[in-house]
Amino acid sequence: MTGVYVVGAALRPAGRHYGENIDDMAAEVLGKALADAGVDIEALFVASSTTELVNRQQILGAYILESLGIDKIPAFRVECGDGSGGAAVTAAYYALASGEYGCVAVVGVDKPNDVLSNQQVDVYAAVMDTYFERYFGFTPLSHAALMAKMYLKRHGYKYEDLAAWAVLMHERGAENPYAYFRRRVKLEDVLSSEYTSEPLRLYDVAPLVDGAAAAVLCRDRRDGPRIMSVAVATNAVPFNMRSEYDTLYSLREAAARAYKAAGISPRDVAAAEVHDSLSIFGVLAVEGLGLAERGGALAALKRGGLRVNMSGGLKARGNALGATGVYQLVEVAWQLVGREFKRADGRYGVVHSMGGVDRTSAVIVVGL
Amino acid sequence: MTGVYVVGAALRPAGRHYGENIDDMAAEVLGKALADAGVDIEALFVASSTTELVNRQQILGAYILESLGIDKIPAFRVECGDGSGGAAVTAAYYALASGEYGCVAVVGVDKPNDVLSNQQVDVYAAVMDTYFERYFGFTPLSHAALMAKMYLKRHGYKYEDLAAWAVLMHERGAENPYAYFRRRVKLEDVLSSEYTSEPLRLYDVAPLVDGAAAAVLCRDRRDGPRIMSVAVATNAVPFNMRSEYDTLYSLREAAARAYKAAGISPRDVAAAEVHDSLSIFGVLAVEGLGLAERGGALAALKRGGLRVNMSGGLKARGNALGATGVYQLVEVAWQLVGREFKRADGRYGVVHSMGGVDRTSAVIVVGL
Amino acid sequence: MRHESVPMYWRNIPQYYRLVAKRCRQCGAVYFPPALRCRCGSAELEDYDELPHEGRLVEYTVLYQVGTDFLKQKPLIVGLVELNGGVRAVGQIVDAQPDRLAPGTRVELVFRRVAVDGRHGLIMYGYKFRPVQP
Amino acid sequence: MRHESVPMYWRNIPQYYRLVAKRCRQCGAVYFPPALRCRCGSAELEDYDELPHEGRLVEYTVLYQVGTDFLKQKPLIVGLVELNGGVRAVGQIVDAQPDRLAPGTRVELVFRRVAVDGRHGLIMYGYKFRPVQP
Ligand SMILES: [Zn+2]
Ligand SMILES: [Zn+2]
Repeated sequence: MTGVYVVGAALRPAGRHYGENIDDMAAEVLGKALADAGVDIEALFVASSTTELVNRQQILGAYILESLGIDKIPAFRVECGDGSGGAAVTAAYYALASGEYGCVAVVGVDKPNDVLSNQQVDVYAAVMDTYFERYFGFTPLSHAALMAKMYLKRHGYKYEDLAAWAVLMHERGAENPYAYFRRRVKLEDVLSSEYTSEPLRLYDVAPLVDGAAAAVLCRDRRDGPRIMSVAVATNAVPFNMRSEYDTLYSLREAAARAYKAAGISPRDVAAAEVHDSLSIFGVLAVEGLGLAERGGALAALKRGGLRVNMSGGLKARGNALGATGVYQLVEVAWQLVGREFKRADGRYGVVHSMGGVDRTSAVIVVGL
Repeated sequence: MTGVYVVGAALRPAGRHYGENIDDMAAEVLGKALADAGVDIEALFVASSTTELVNRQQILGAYILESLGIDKIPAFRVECGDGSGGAAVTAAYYALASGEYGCVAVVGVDKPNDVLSNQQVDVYAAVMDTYFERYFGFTPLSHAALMAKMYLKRHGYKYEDLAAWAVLMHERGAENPYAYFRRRVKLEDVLSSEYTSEPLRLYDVAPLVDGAAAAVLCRDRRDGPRIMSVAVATNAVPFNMRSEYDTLYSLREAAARAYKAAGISPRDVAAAEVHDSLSIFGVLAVEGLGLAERGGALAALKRGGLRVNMSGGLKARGNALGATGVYQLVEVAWQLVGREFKRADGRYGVVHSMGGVDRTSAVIVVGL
Repeated sequence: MRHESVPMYWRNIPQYYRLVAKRCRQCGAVYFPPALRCRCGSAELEDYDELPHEGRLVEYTVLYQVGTDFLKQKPLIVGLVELNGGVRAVGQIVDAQPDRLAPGTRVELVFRRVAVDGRHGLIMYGYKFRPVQP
Repeated sequence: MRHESVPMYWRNIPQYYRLVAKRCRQCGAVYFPPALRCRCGSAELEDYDELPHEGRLVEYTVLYQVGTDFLKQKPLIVGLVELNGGVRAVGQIVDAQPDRLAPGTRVELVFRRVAVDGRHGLIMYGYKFRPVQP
């Protein structure tokens, strides 16, 4: 397999960007990534979850390219809900590995704040089974809450143990210039915040943010971190038929494949960004990536041994939905080389991008 | 480049399928294609345009796989509006050519009839620029009408010449068991039908149909027609800034690349399916593919020399939006081998899949 | 934001009203939501409308952040229920006080209004669960 | 079906109300809709609100199949207009009888209601064109 390298990237601070259209917001960050890379691209992969449901814009890539005056190159939108970012990076990787292209870009963009917060719940619920889950009012939050309750019970934790996740993420976010929340919080803040779906509270739910991130990927160039492997897996079992509720099946499968293809083990991971759209998913992702033993993530967190989400995760950086996976890729790549973030203590990093409640996961291994 | 082969396929008759959910409709046709191919797939590519705007379902692939009990394999949705089909086939092609997979499937599905016809206009308008076209009420139809008027004037045609397109498509559709319209029409029927956007009339507009189509693609297997090349191109110039209104820029670029990569010329094409969502687009596509000279498609049609859209095209088979490109691929593959359709008089076929008003085109060359 | 299109609601009424599932003729596995093919490989699945309407709560949550169609019903109690015989379903729990619920609470299926569609004025119904009074 | 979100409308008001474009500081090319980068390669684009408000019709059509927000205004006349100086725009043509329009008809920009948002009750405005009486 030929190598694929991250040769340029740019991030937009996550937030509420009421003043910009979705295509322009993507074009702005893509333009910066292209300038950072200093190469021309031959194709564009767009990761977006809300472009249709919020902005009613299909074929988004064409409008992004229009804004940049880049004509003729192909543009593909890849959608896997809030896991669109990892899926789009994977599709871009295949396009490069096929030999068809030398350099392509992935841009992730979403603008959930173009609608009001109750409508955001409607939009985010589109990752659920539309006929048998969304119809009844279920959301990613309700199902995450059920999983959280079962996880905490099974492994002998209290809610306070889970609340430590939000505290840690806010600590990390305070150091990330692109994060939406850049302030520390105390355990009491988390514990006294309102219930969103008990046992989960406000601080267990990552804020939906407007965000855009771009990475330029090239084949056979060695001036940047290397994407060692990508793997995507679907969990085709409906929520009510799951065997276990304290594990992420899609991640378990994708992680096994990605580690194997990269030839590394969890022990080699020095930087990791996981999909903590809900705190419990972050905890399960740490275990799914093998960075803690099953049921052991919160104990590891308590011991202070968790080197994940140095960005602050979705919890503090913000959940930019389809753009999130692209943020994560750039964050891990930059952590490995010590750009914008403190340099990671090792040569390998890993990204976990998830769509829906354990419906699909992408795992990307990045190495120096 | 390693070869990619169409080793199995299935089509759903286009129509109004009120009784089925979108995931089940896709699963049904995918199951048939898998049985036809007799192989297991390692990944799924989903082409759908309306899954979000009509059915509010993201991550559609996971729910299709759930219905078939196929766990773990990756699923990607690729969206380029009504050009999603060609784009998804292209992404699948890259995944195979990368060496990552031996066999994958592409399934296209859309259910525009889950909403009323005025709402269908809203949905289809999402391919337009959401801020500067859709906002003002413009639709693919209004812009196609402007192009039709300019094309007819420039090349000295009357509307009657264009009306012959619908007559020909209905003639072809009558022979296609999967077509929505299976009856011939007379020129007078077309000429007396109501205006939809003058000069275009009801018969110039392809009906939006519920449809699903699937193809199983394998690398290095020789028991089926071969995908010789795929190419996608974007036209990044907004409608009002176009240099010409009587040509499809995205198609011109994609066709040049696809022909070159396949090593064939338009003269070699024995079967072609083009995106005639509006009759004028079909005419321009014939010219864009080099199957008639510029301005010469309607003259060729009059002479009886047009061997395109033996399926009846979008006009008669129906426009299943994102599924259309997958229908087209299967139709061309089957025409080359004489399955379900009359056998084409040659070894090469070509598919044109378009998203929006000349915003993106995919061209796929198929050969024996 | 609209909740459902009319055909989407109409075609799922057997499932929404009576929990009609699919059962594999080969191995007997039951699928709710209905599937087209069994994980055993068989495509011979038949309609199965005899799922028990009683069961026990496995776990539940009280959901306060709801979509626009559910604002008036807020909060929703959402429960994972194991029906007698072992098939599980997720449903709203109604006529219940959250602090009296616990894993193991006996529940039964009831038929209730789910939401009102803003555009069509269509009232949509479906199954929910309620605790069985001991 | 909702037409627009409020921020989406609000942020494009300069374009909708006054046809504010972008102009390249390097080569002078004008972009409407506004672009971020010029096809000459320059990223130095400035706001340009001096597009002429008069021009001539290049071509037009009468659109009968319209979306839900436009049912009351049906049919719409949609025209491609070349503004004096050469920049083109597409807009609705109002105060006009279709059979009196032709390529070359002189038109001017007017400010009109575009649609009413069903959910927010927001009235959305924008430019349209009308024939200039000779
Ligand atoms: Zn079975
Ligand atoms: Zn310039």
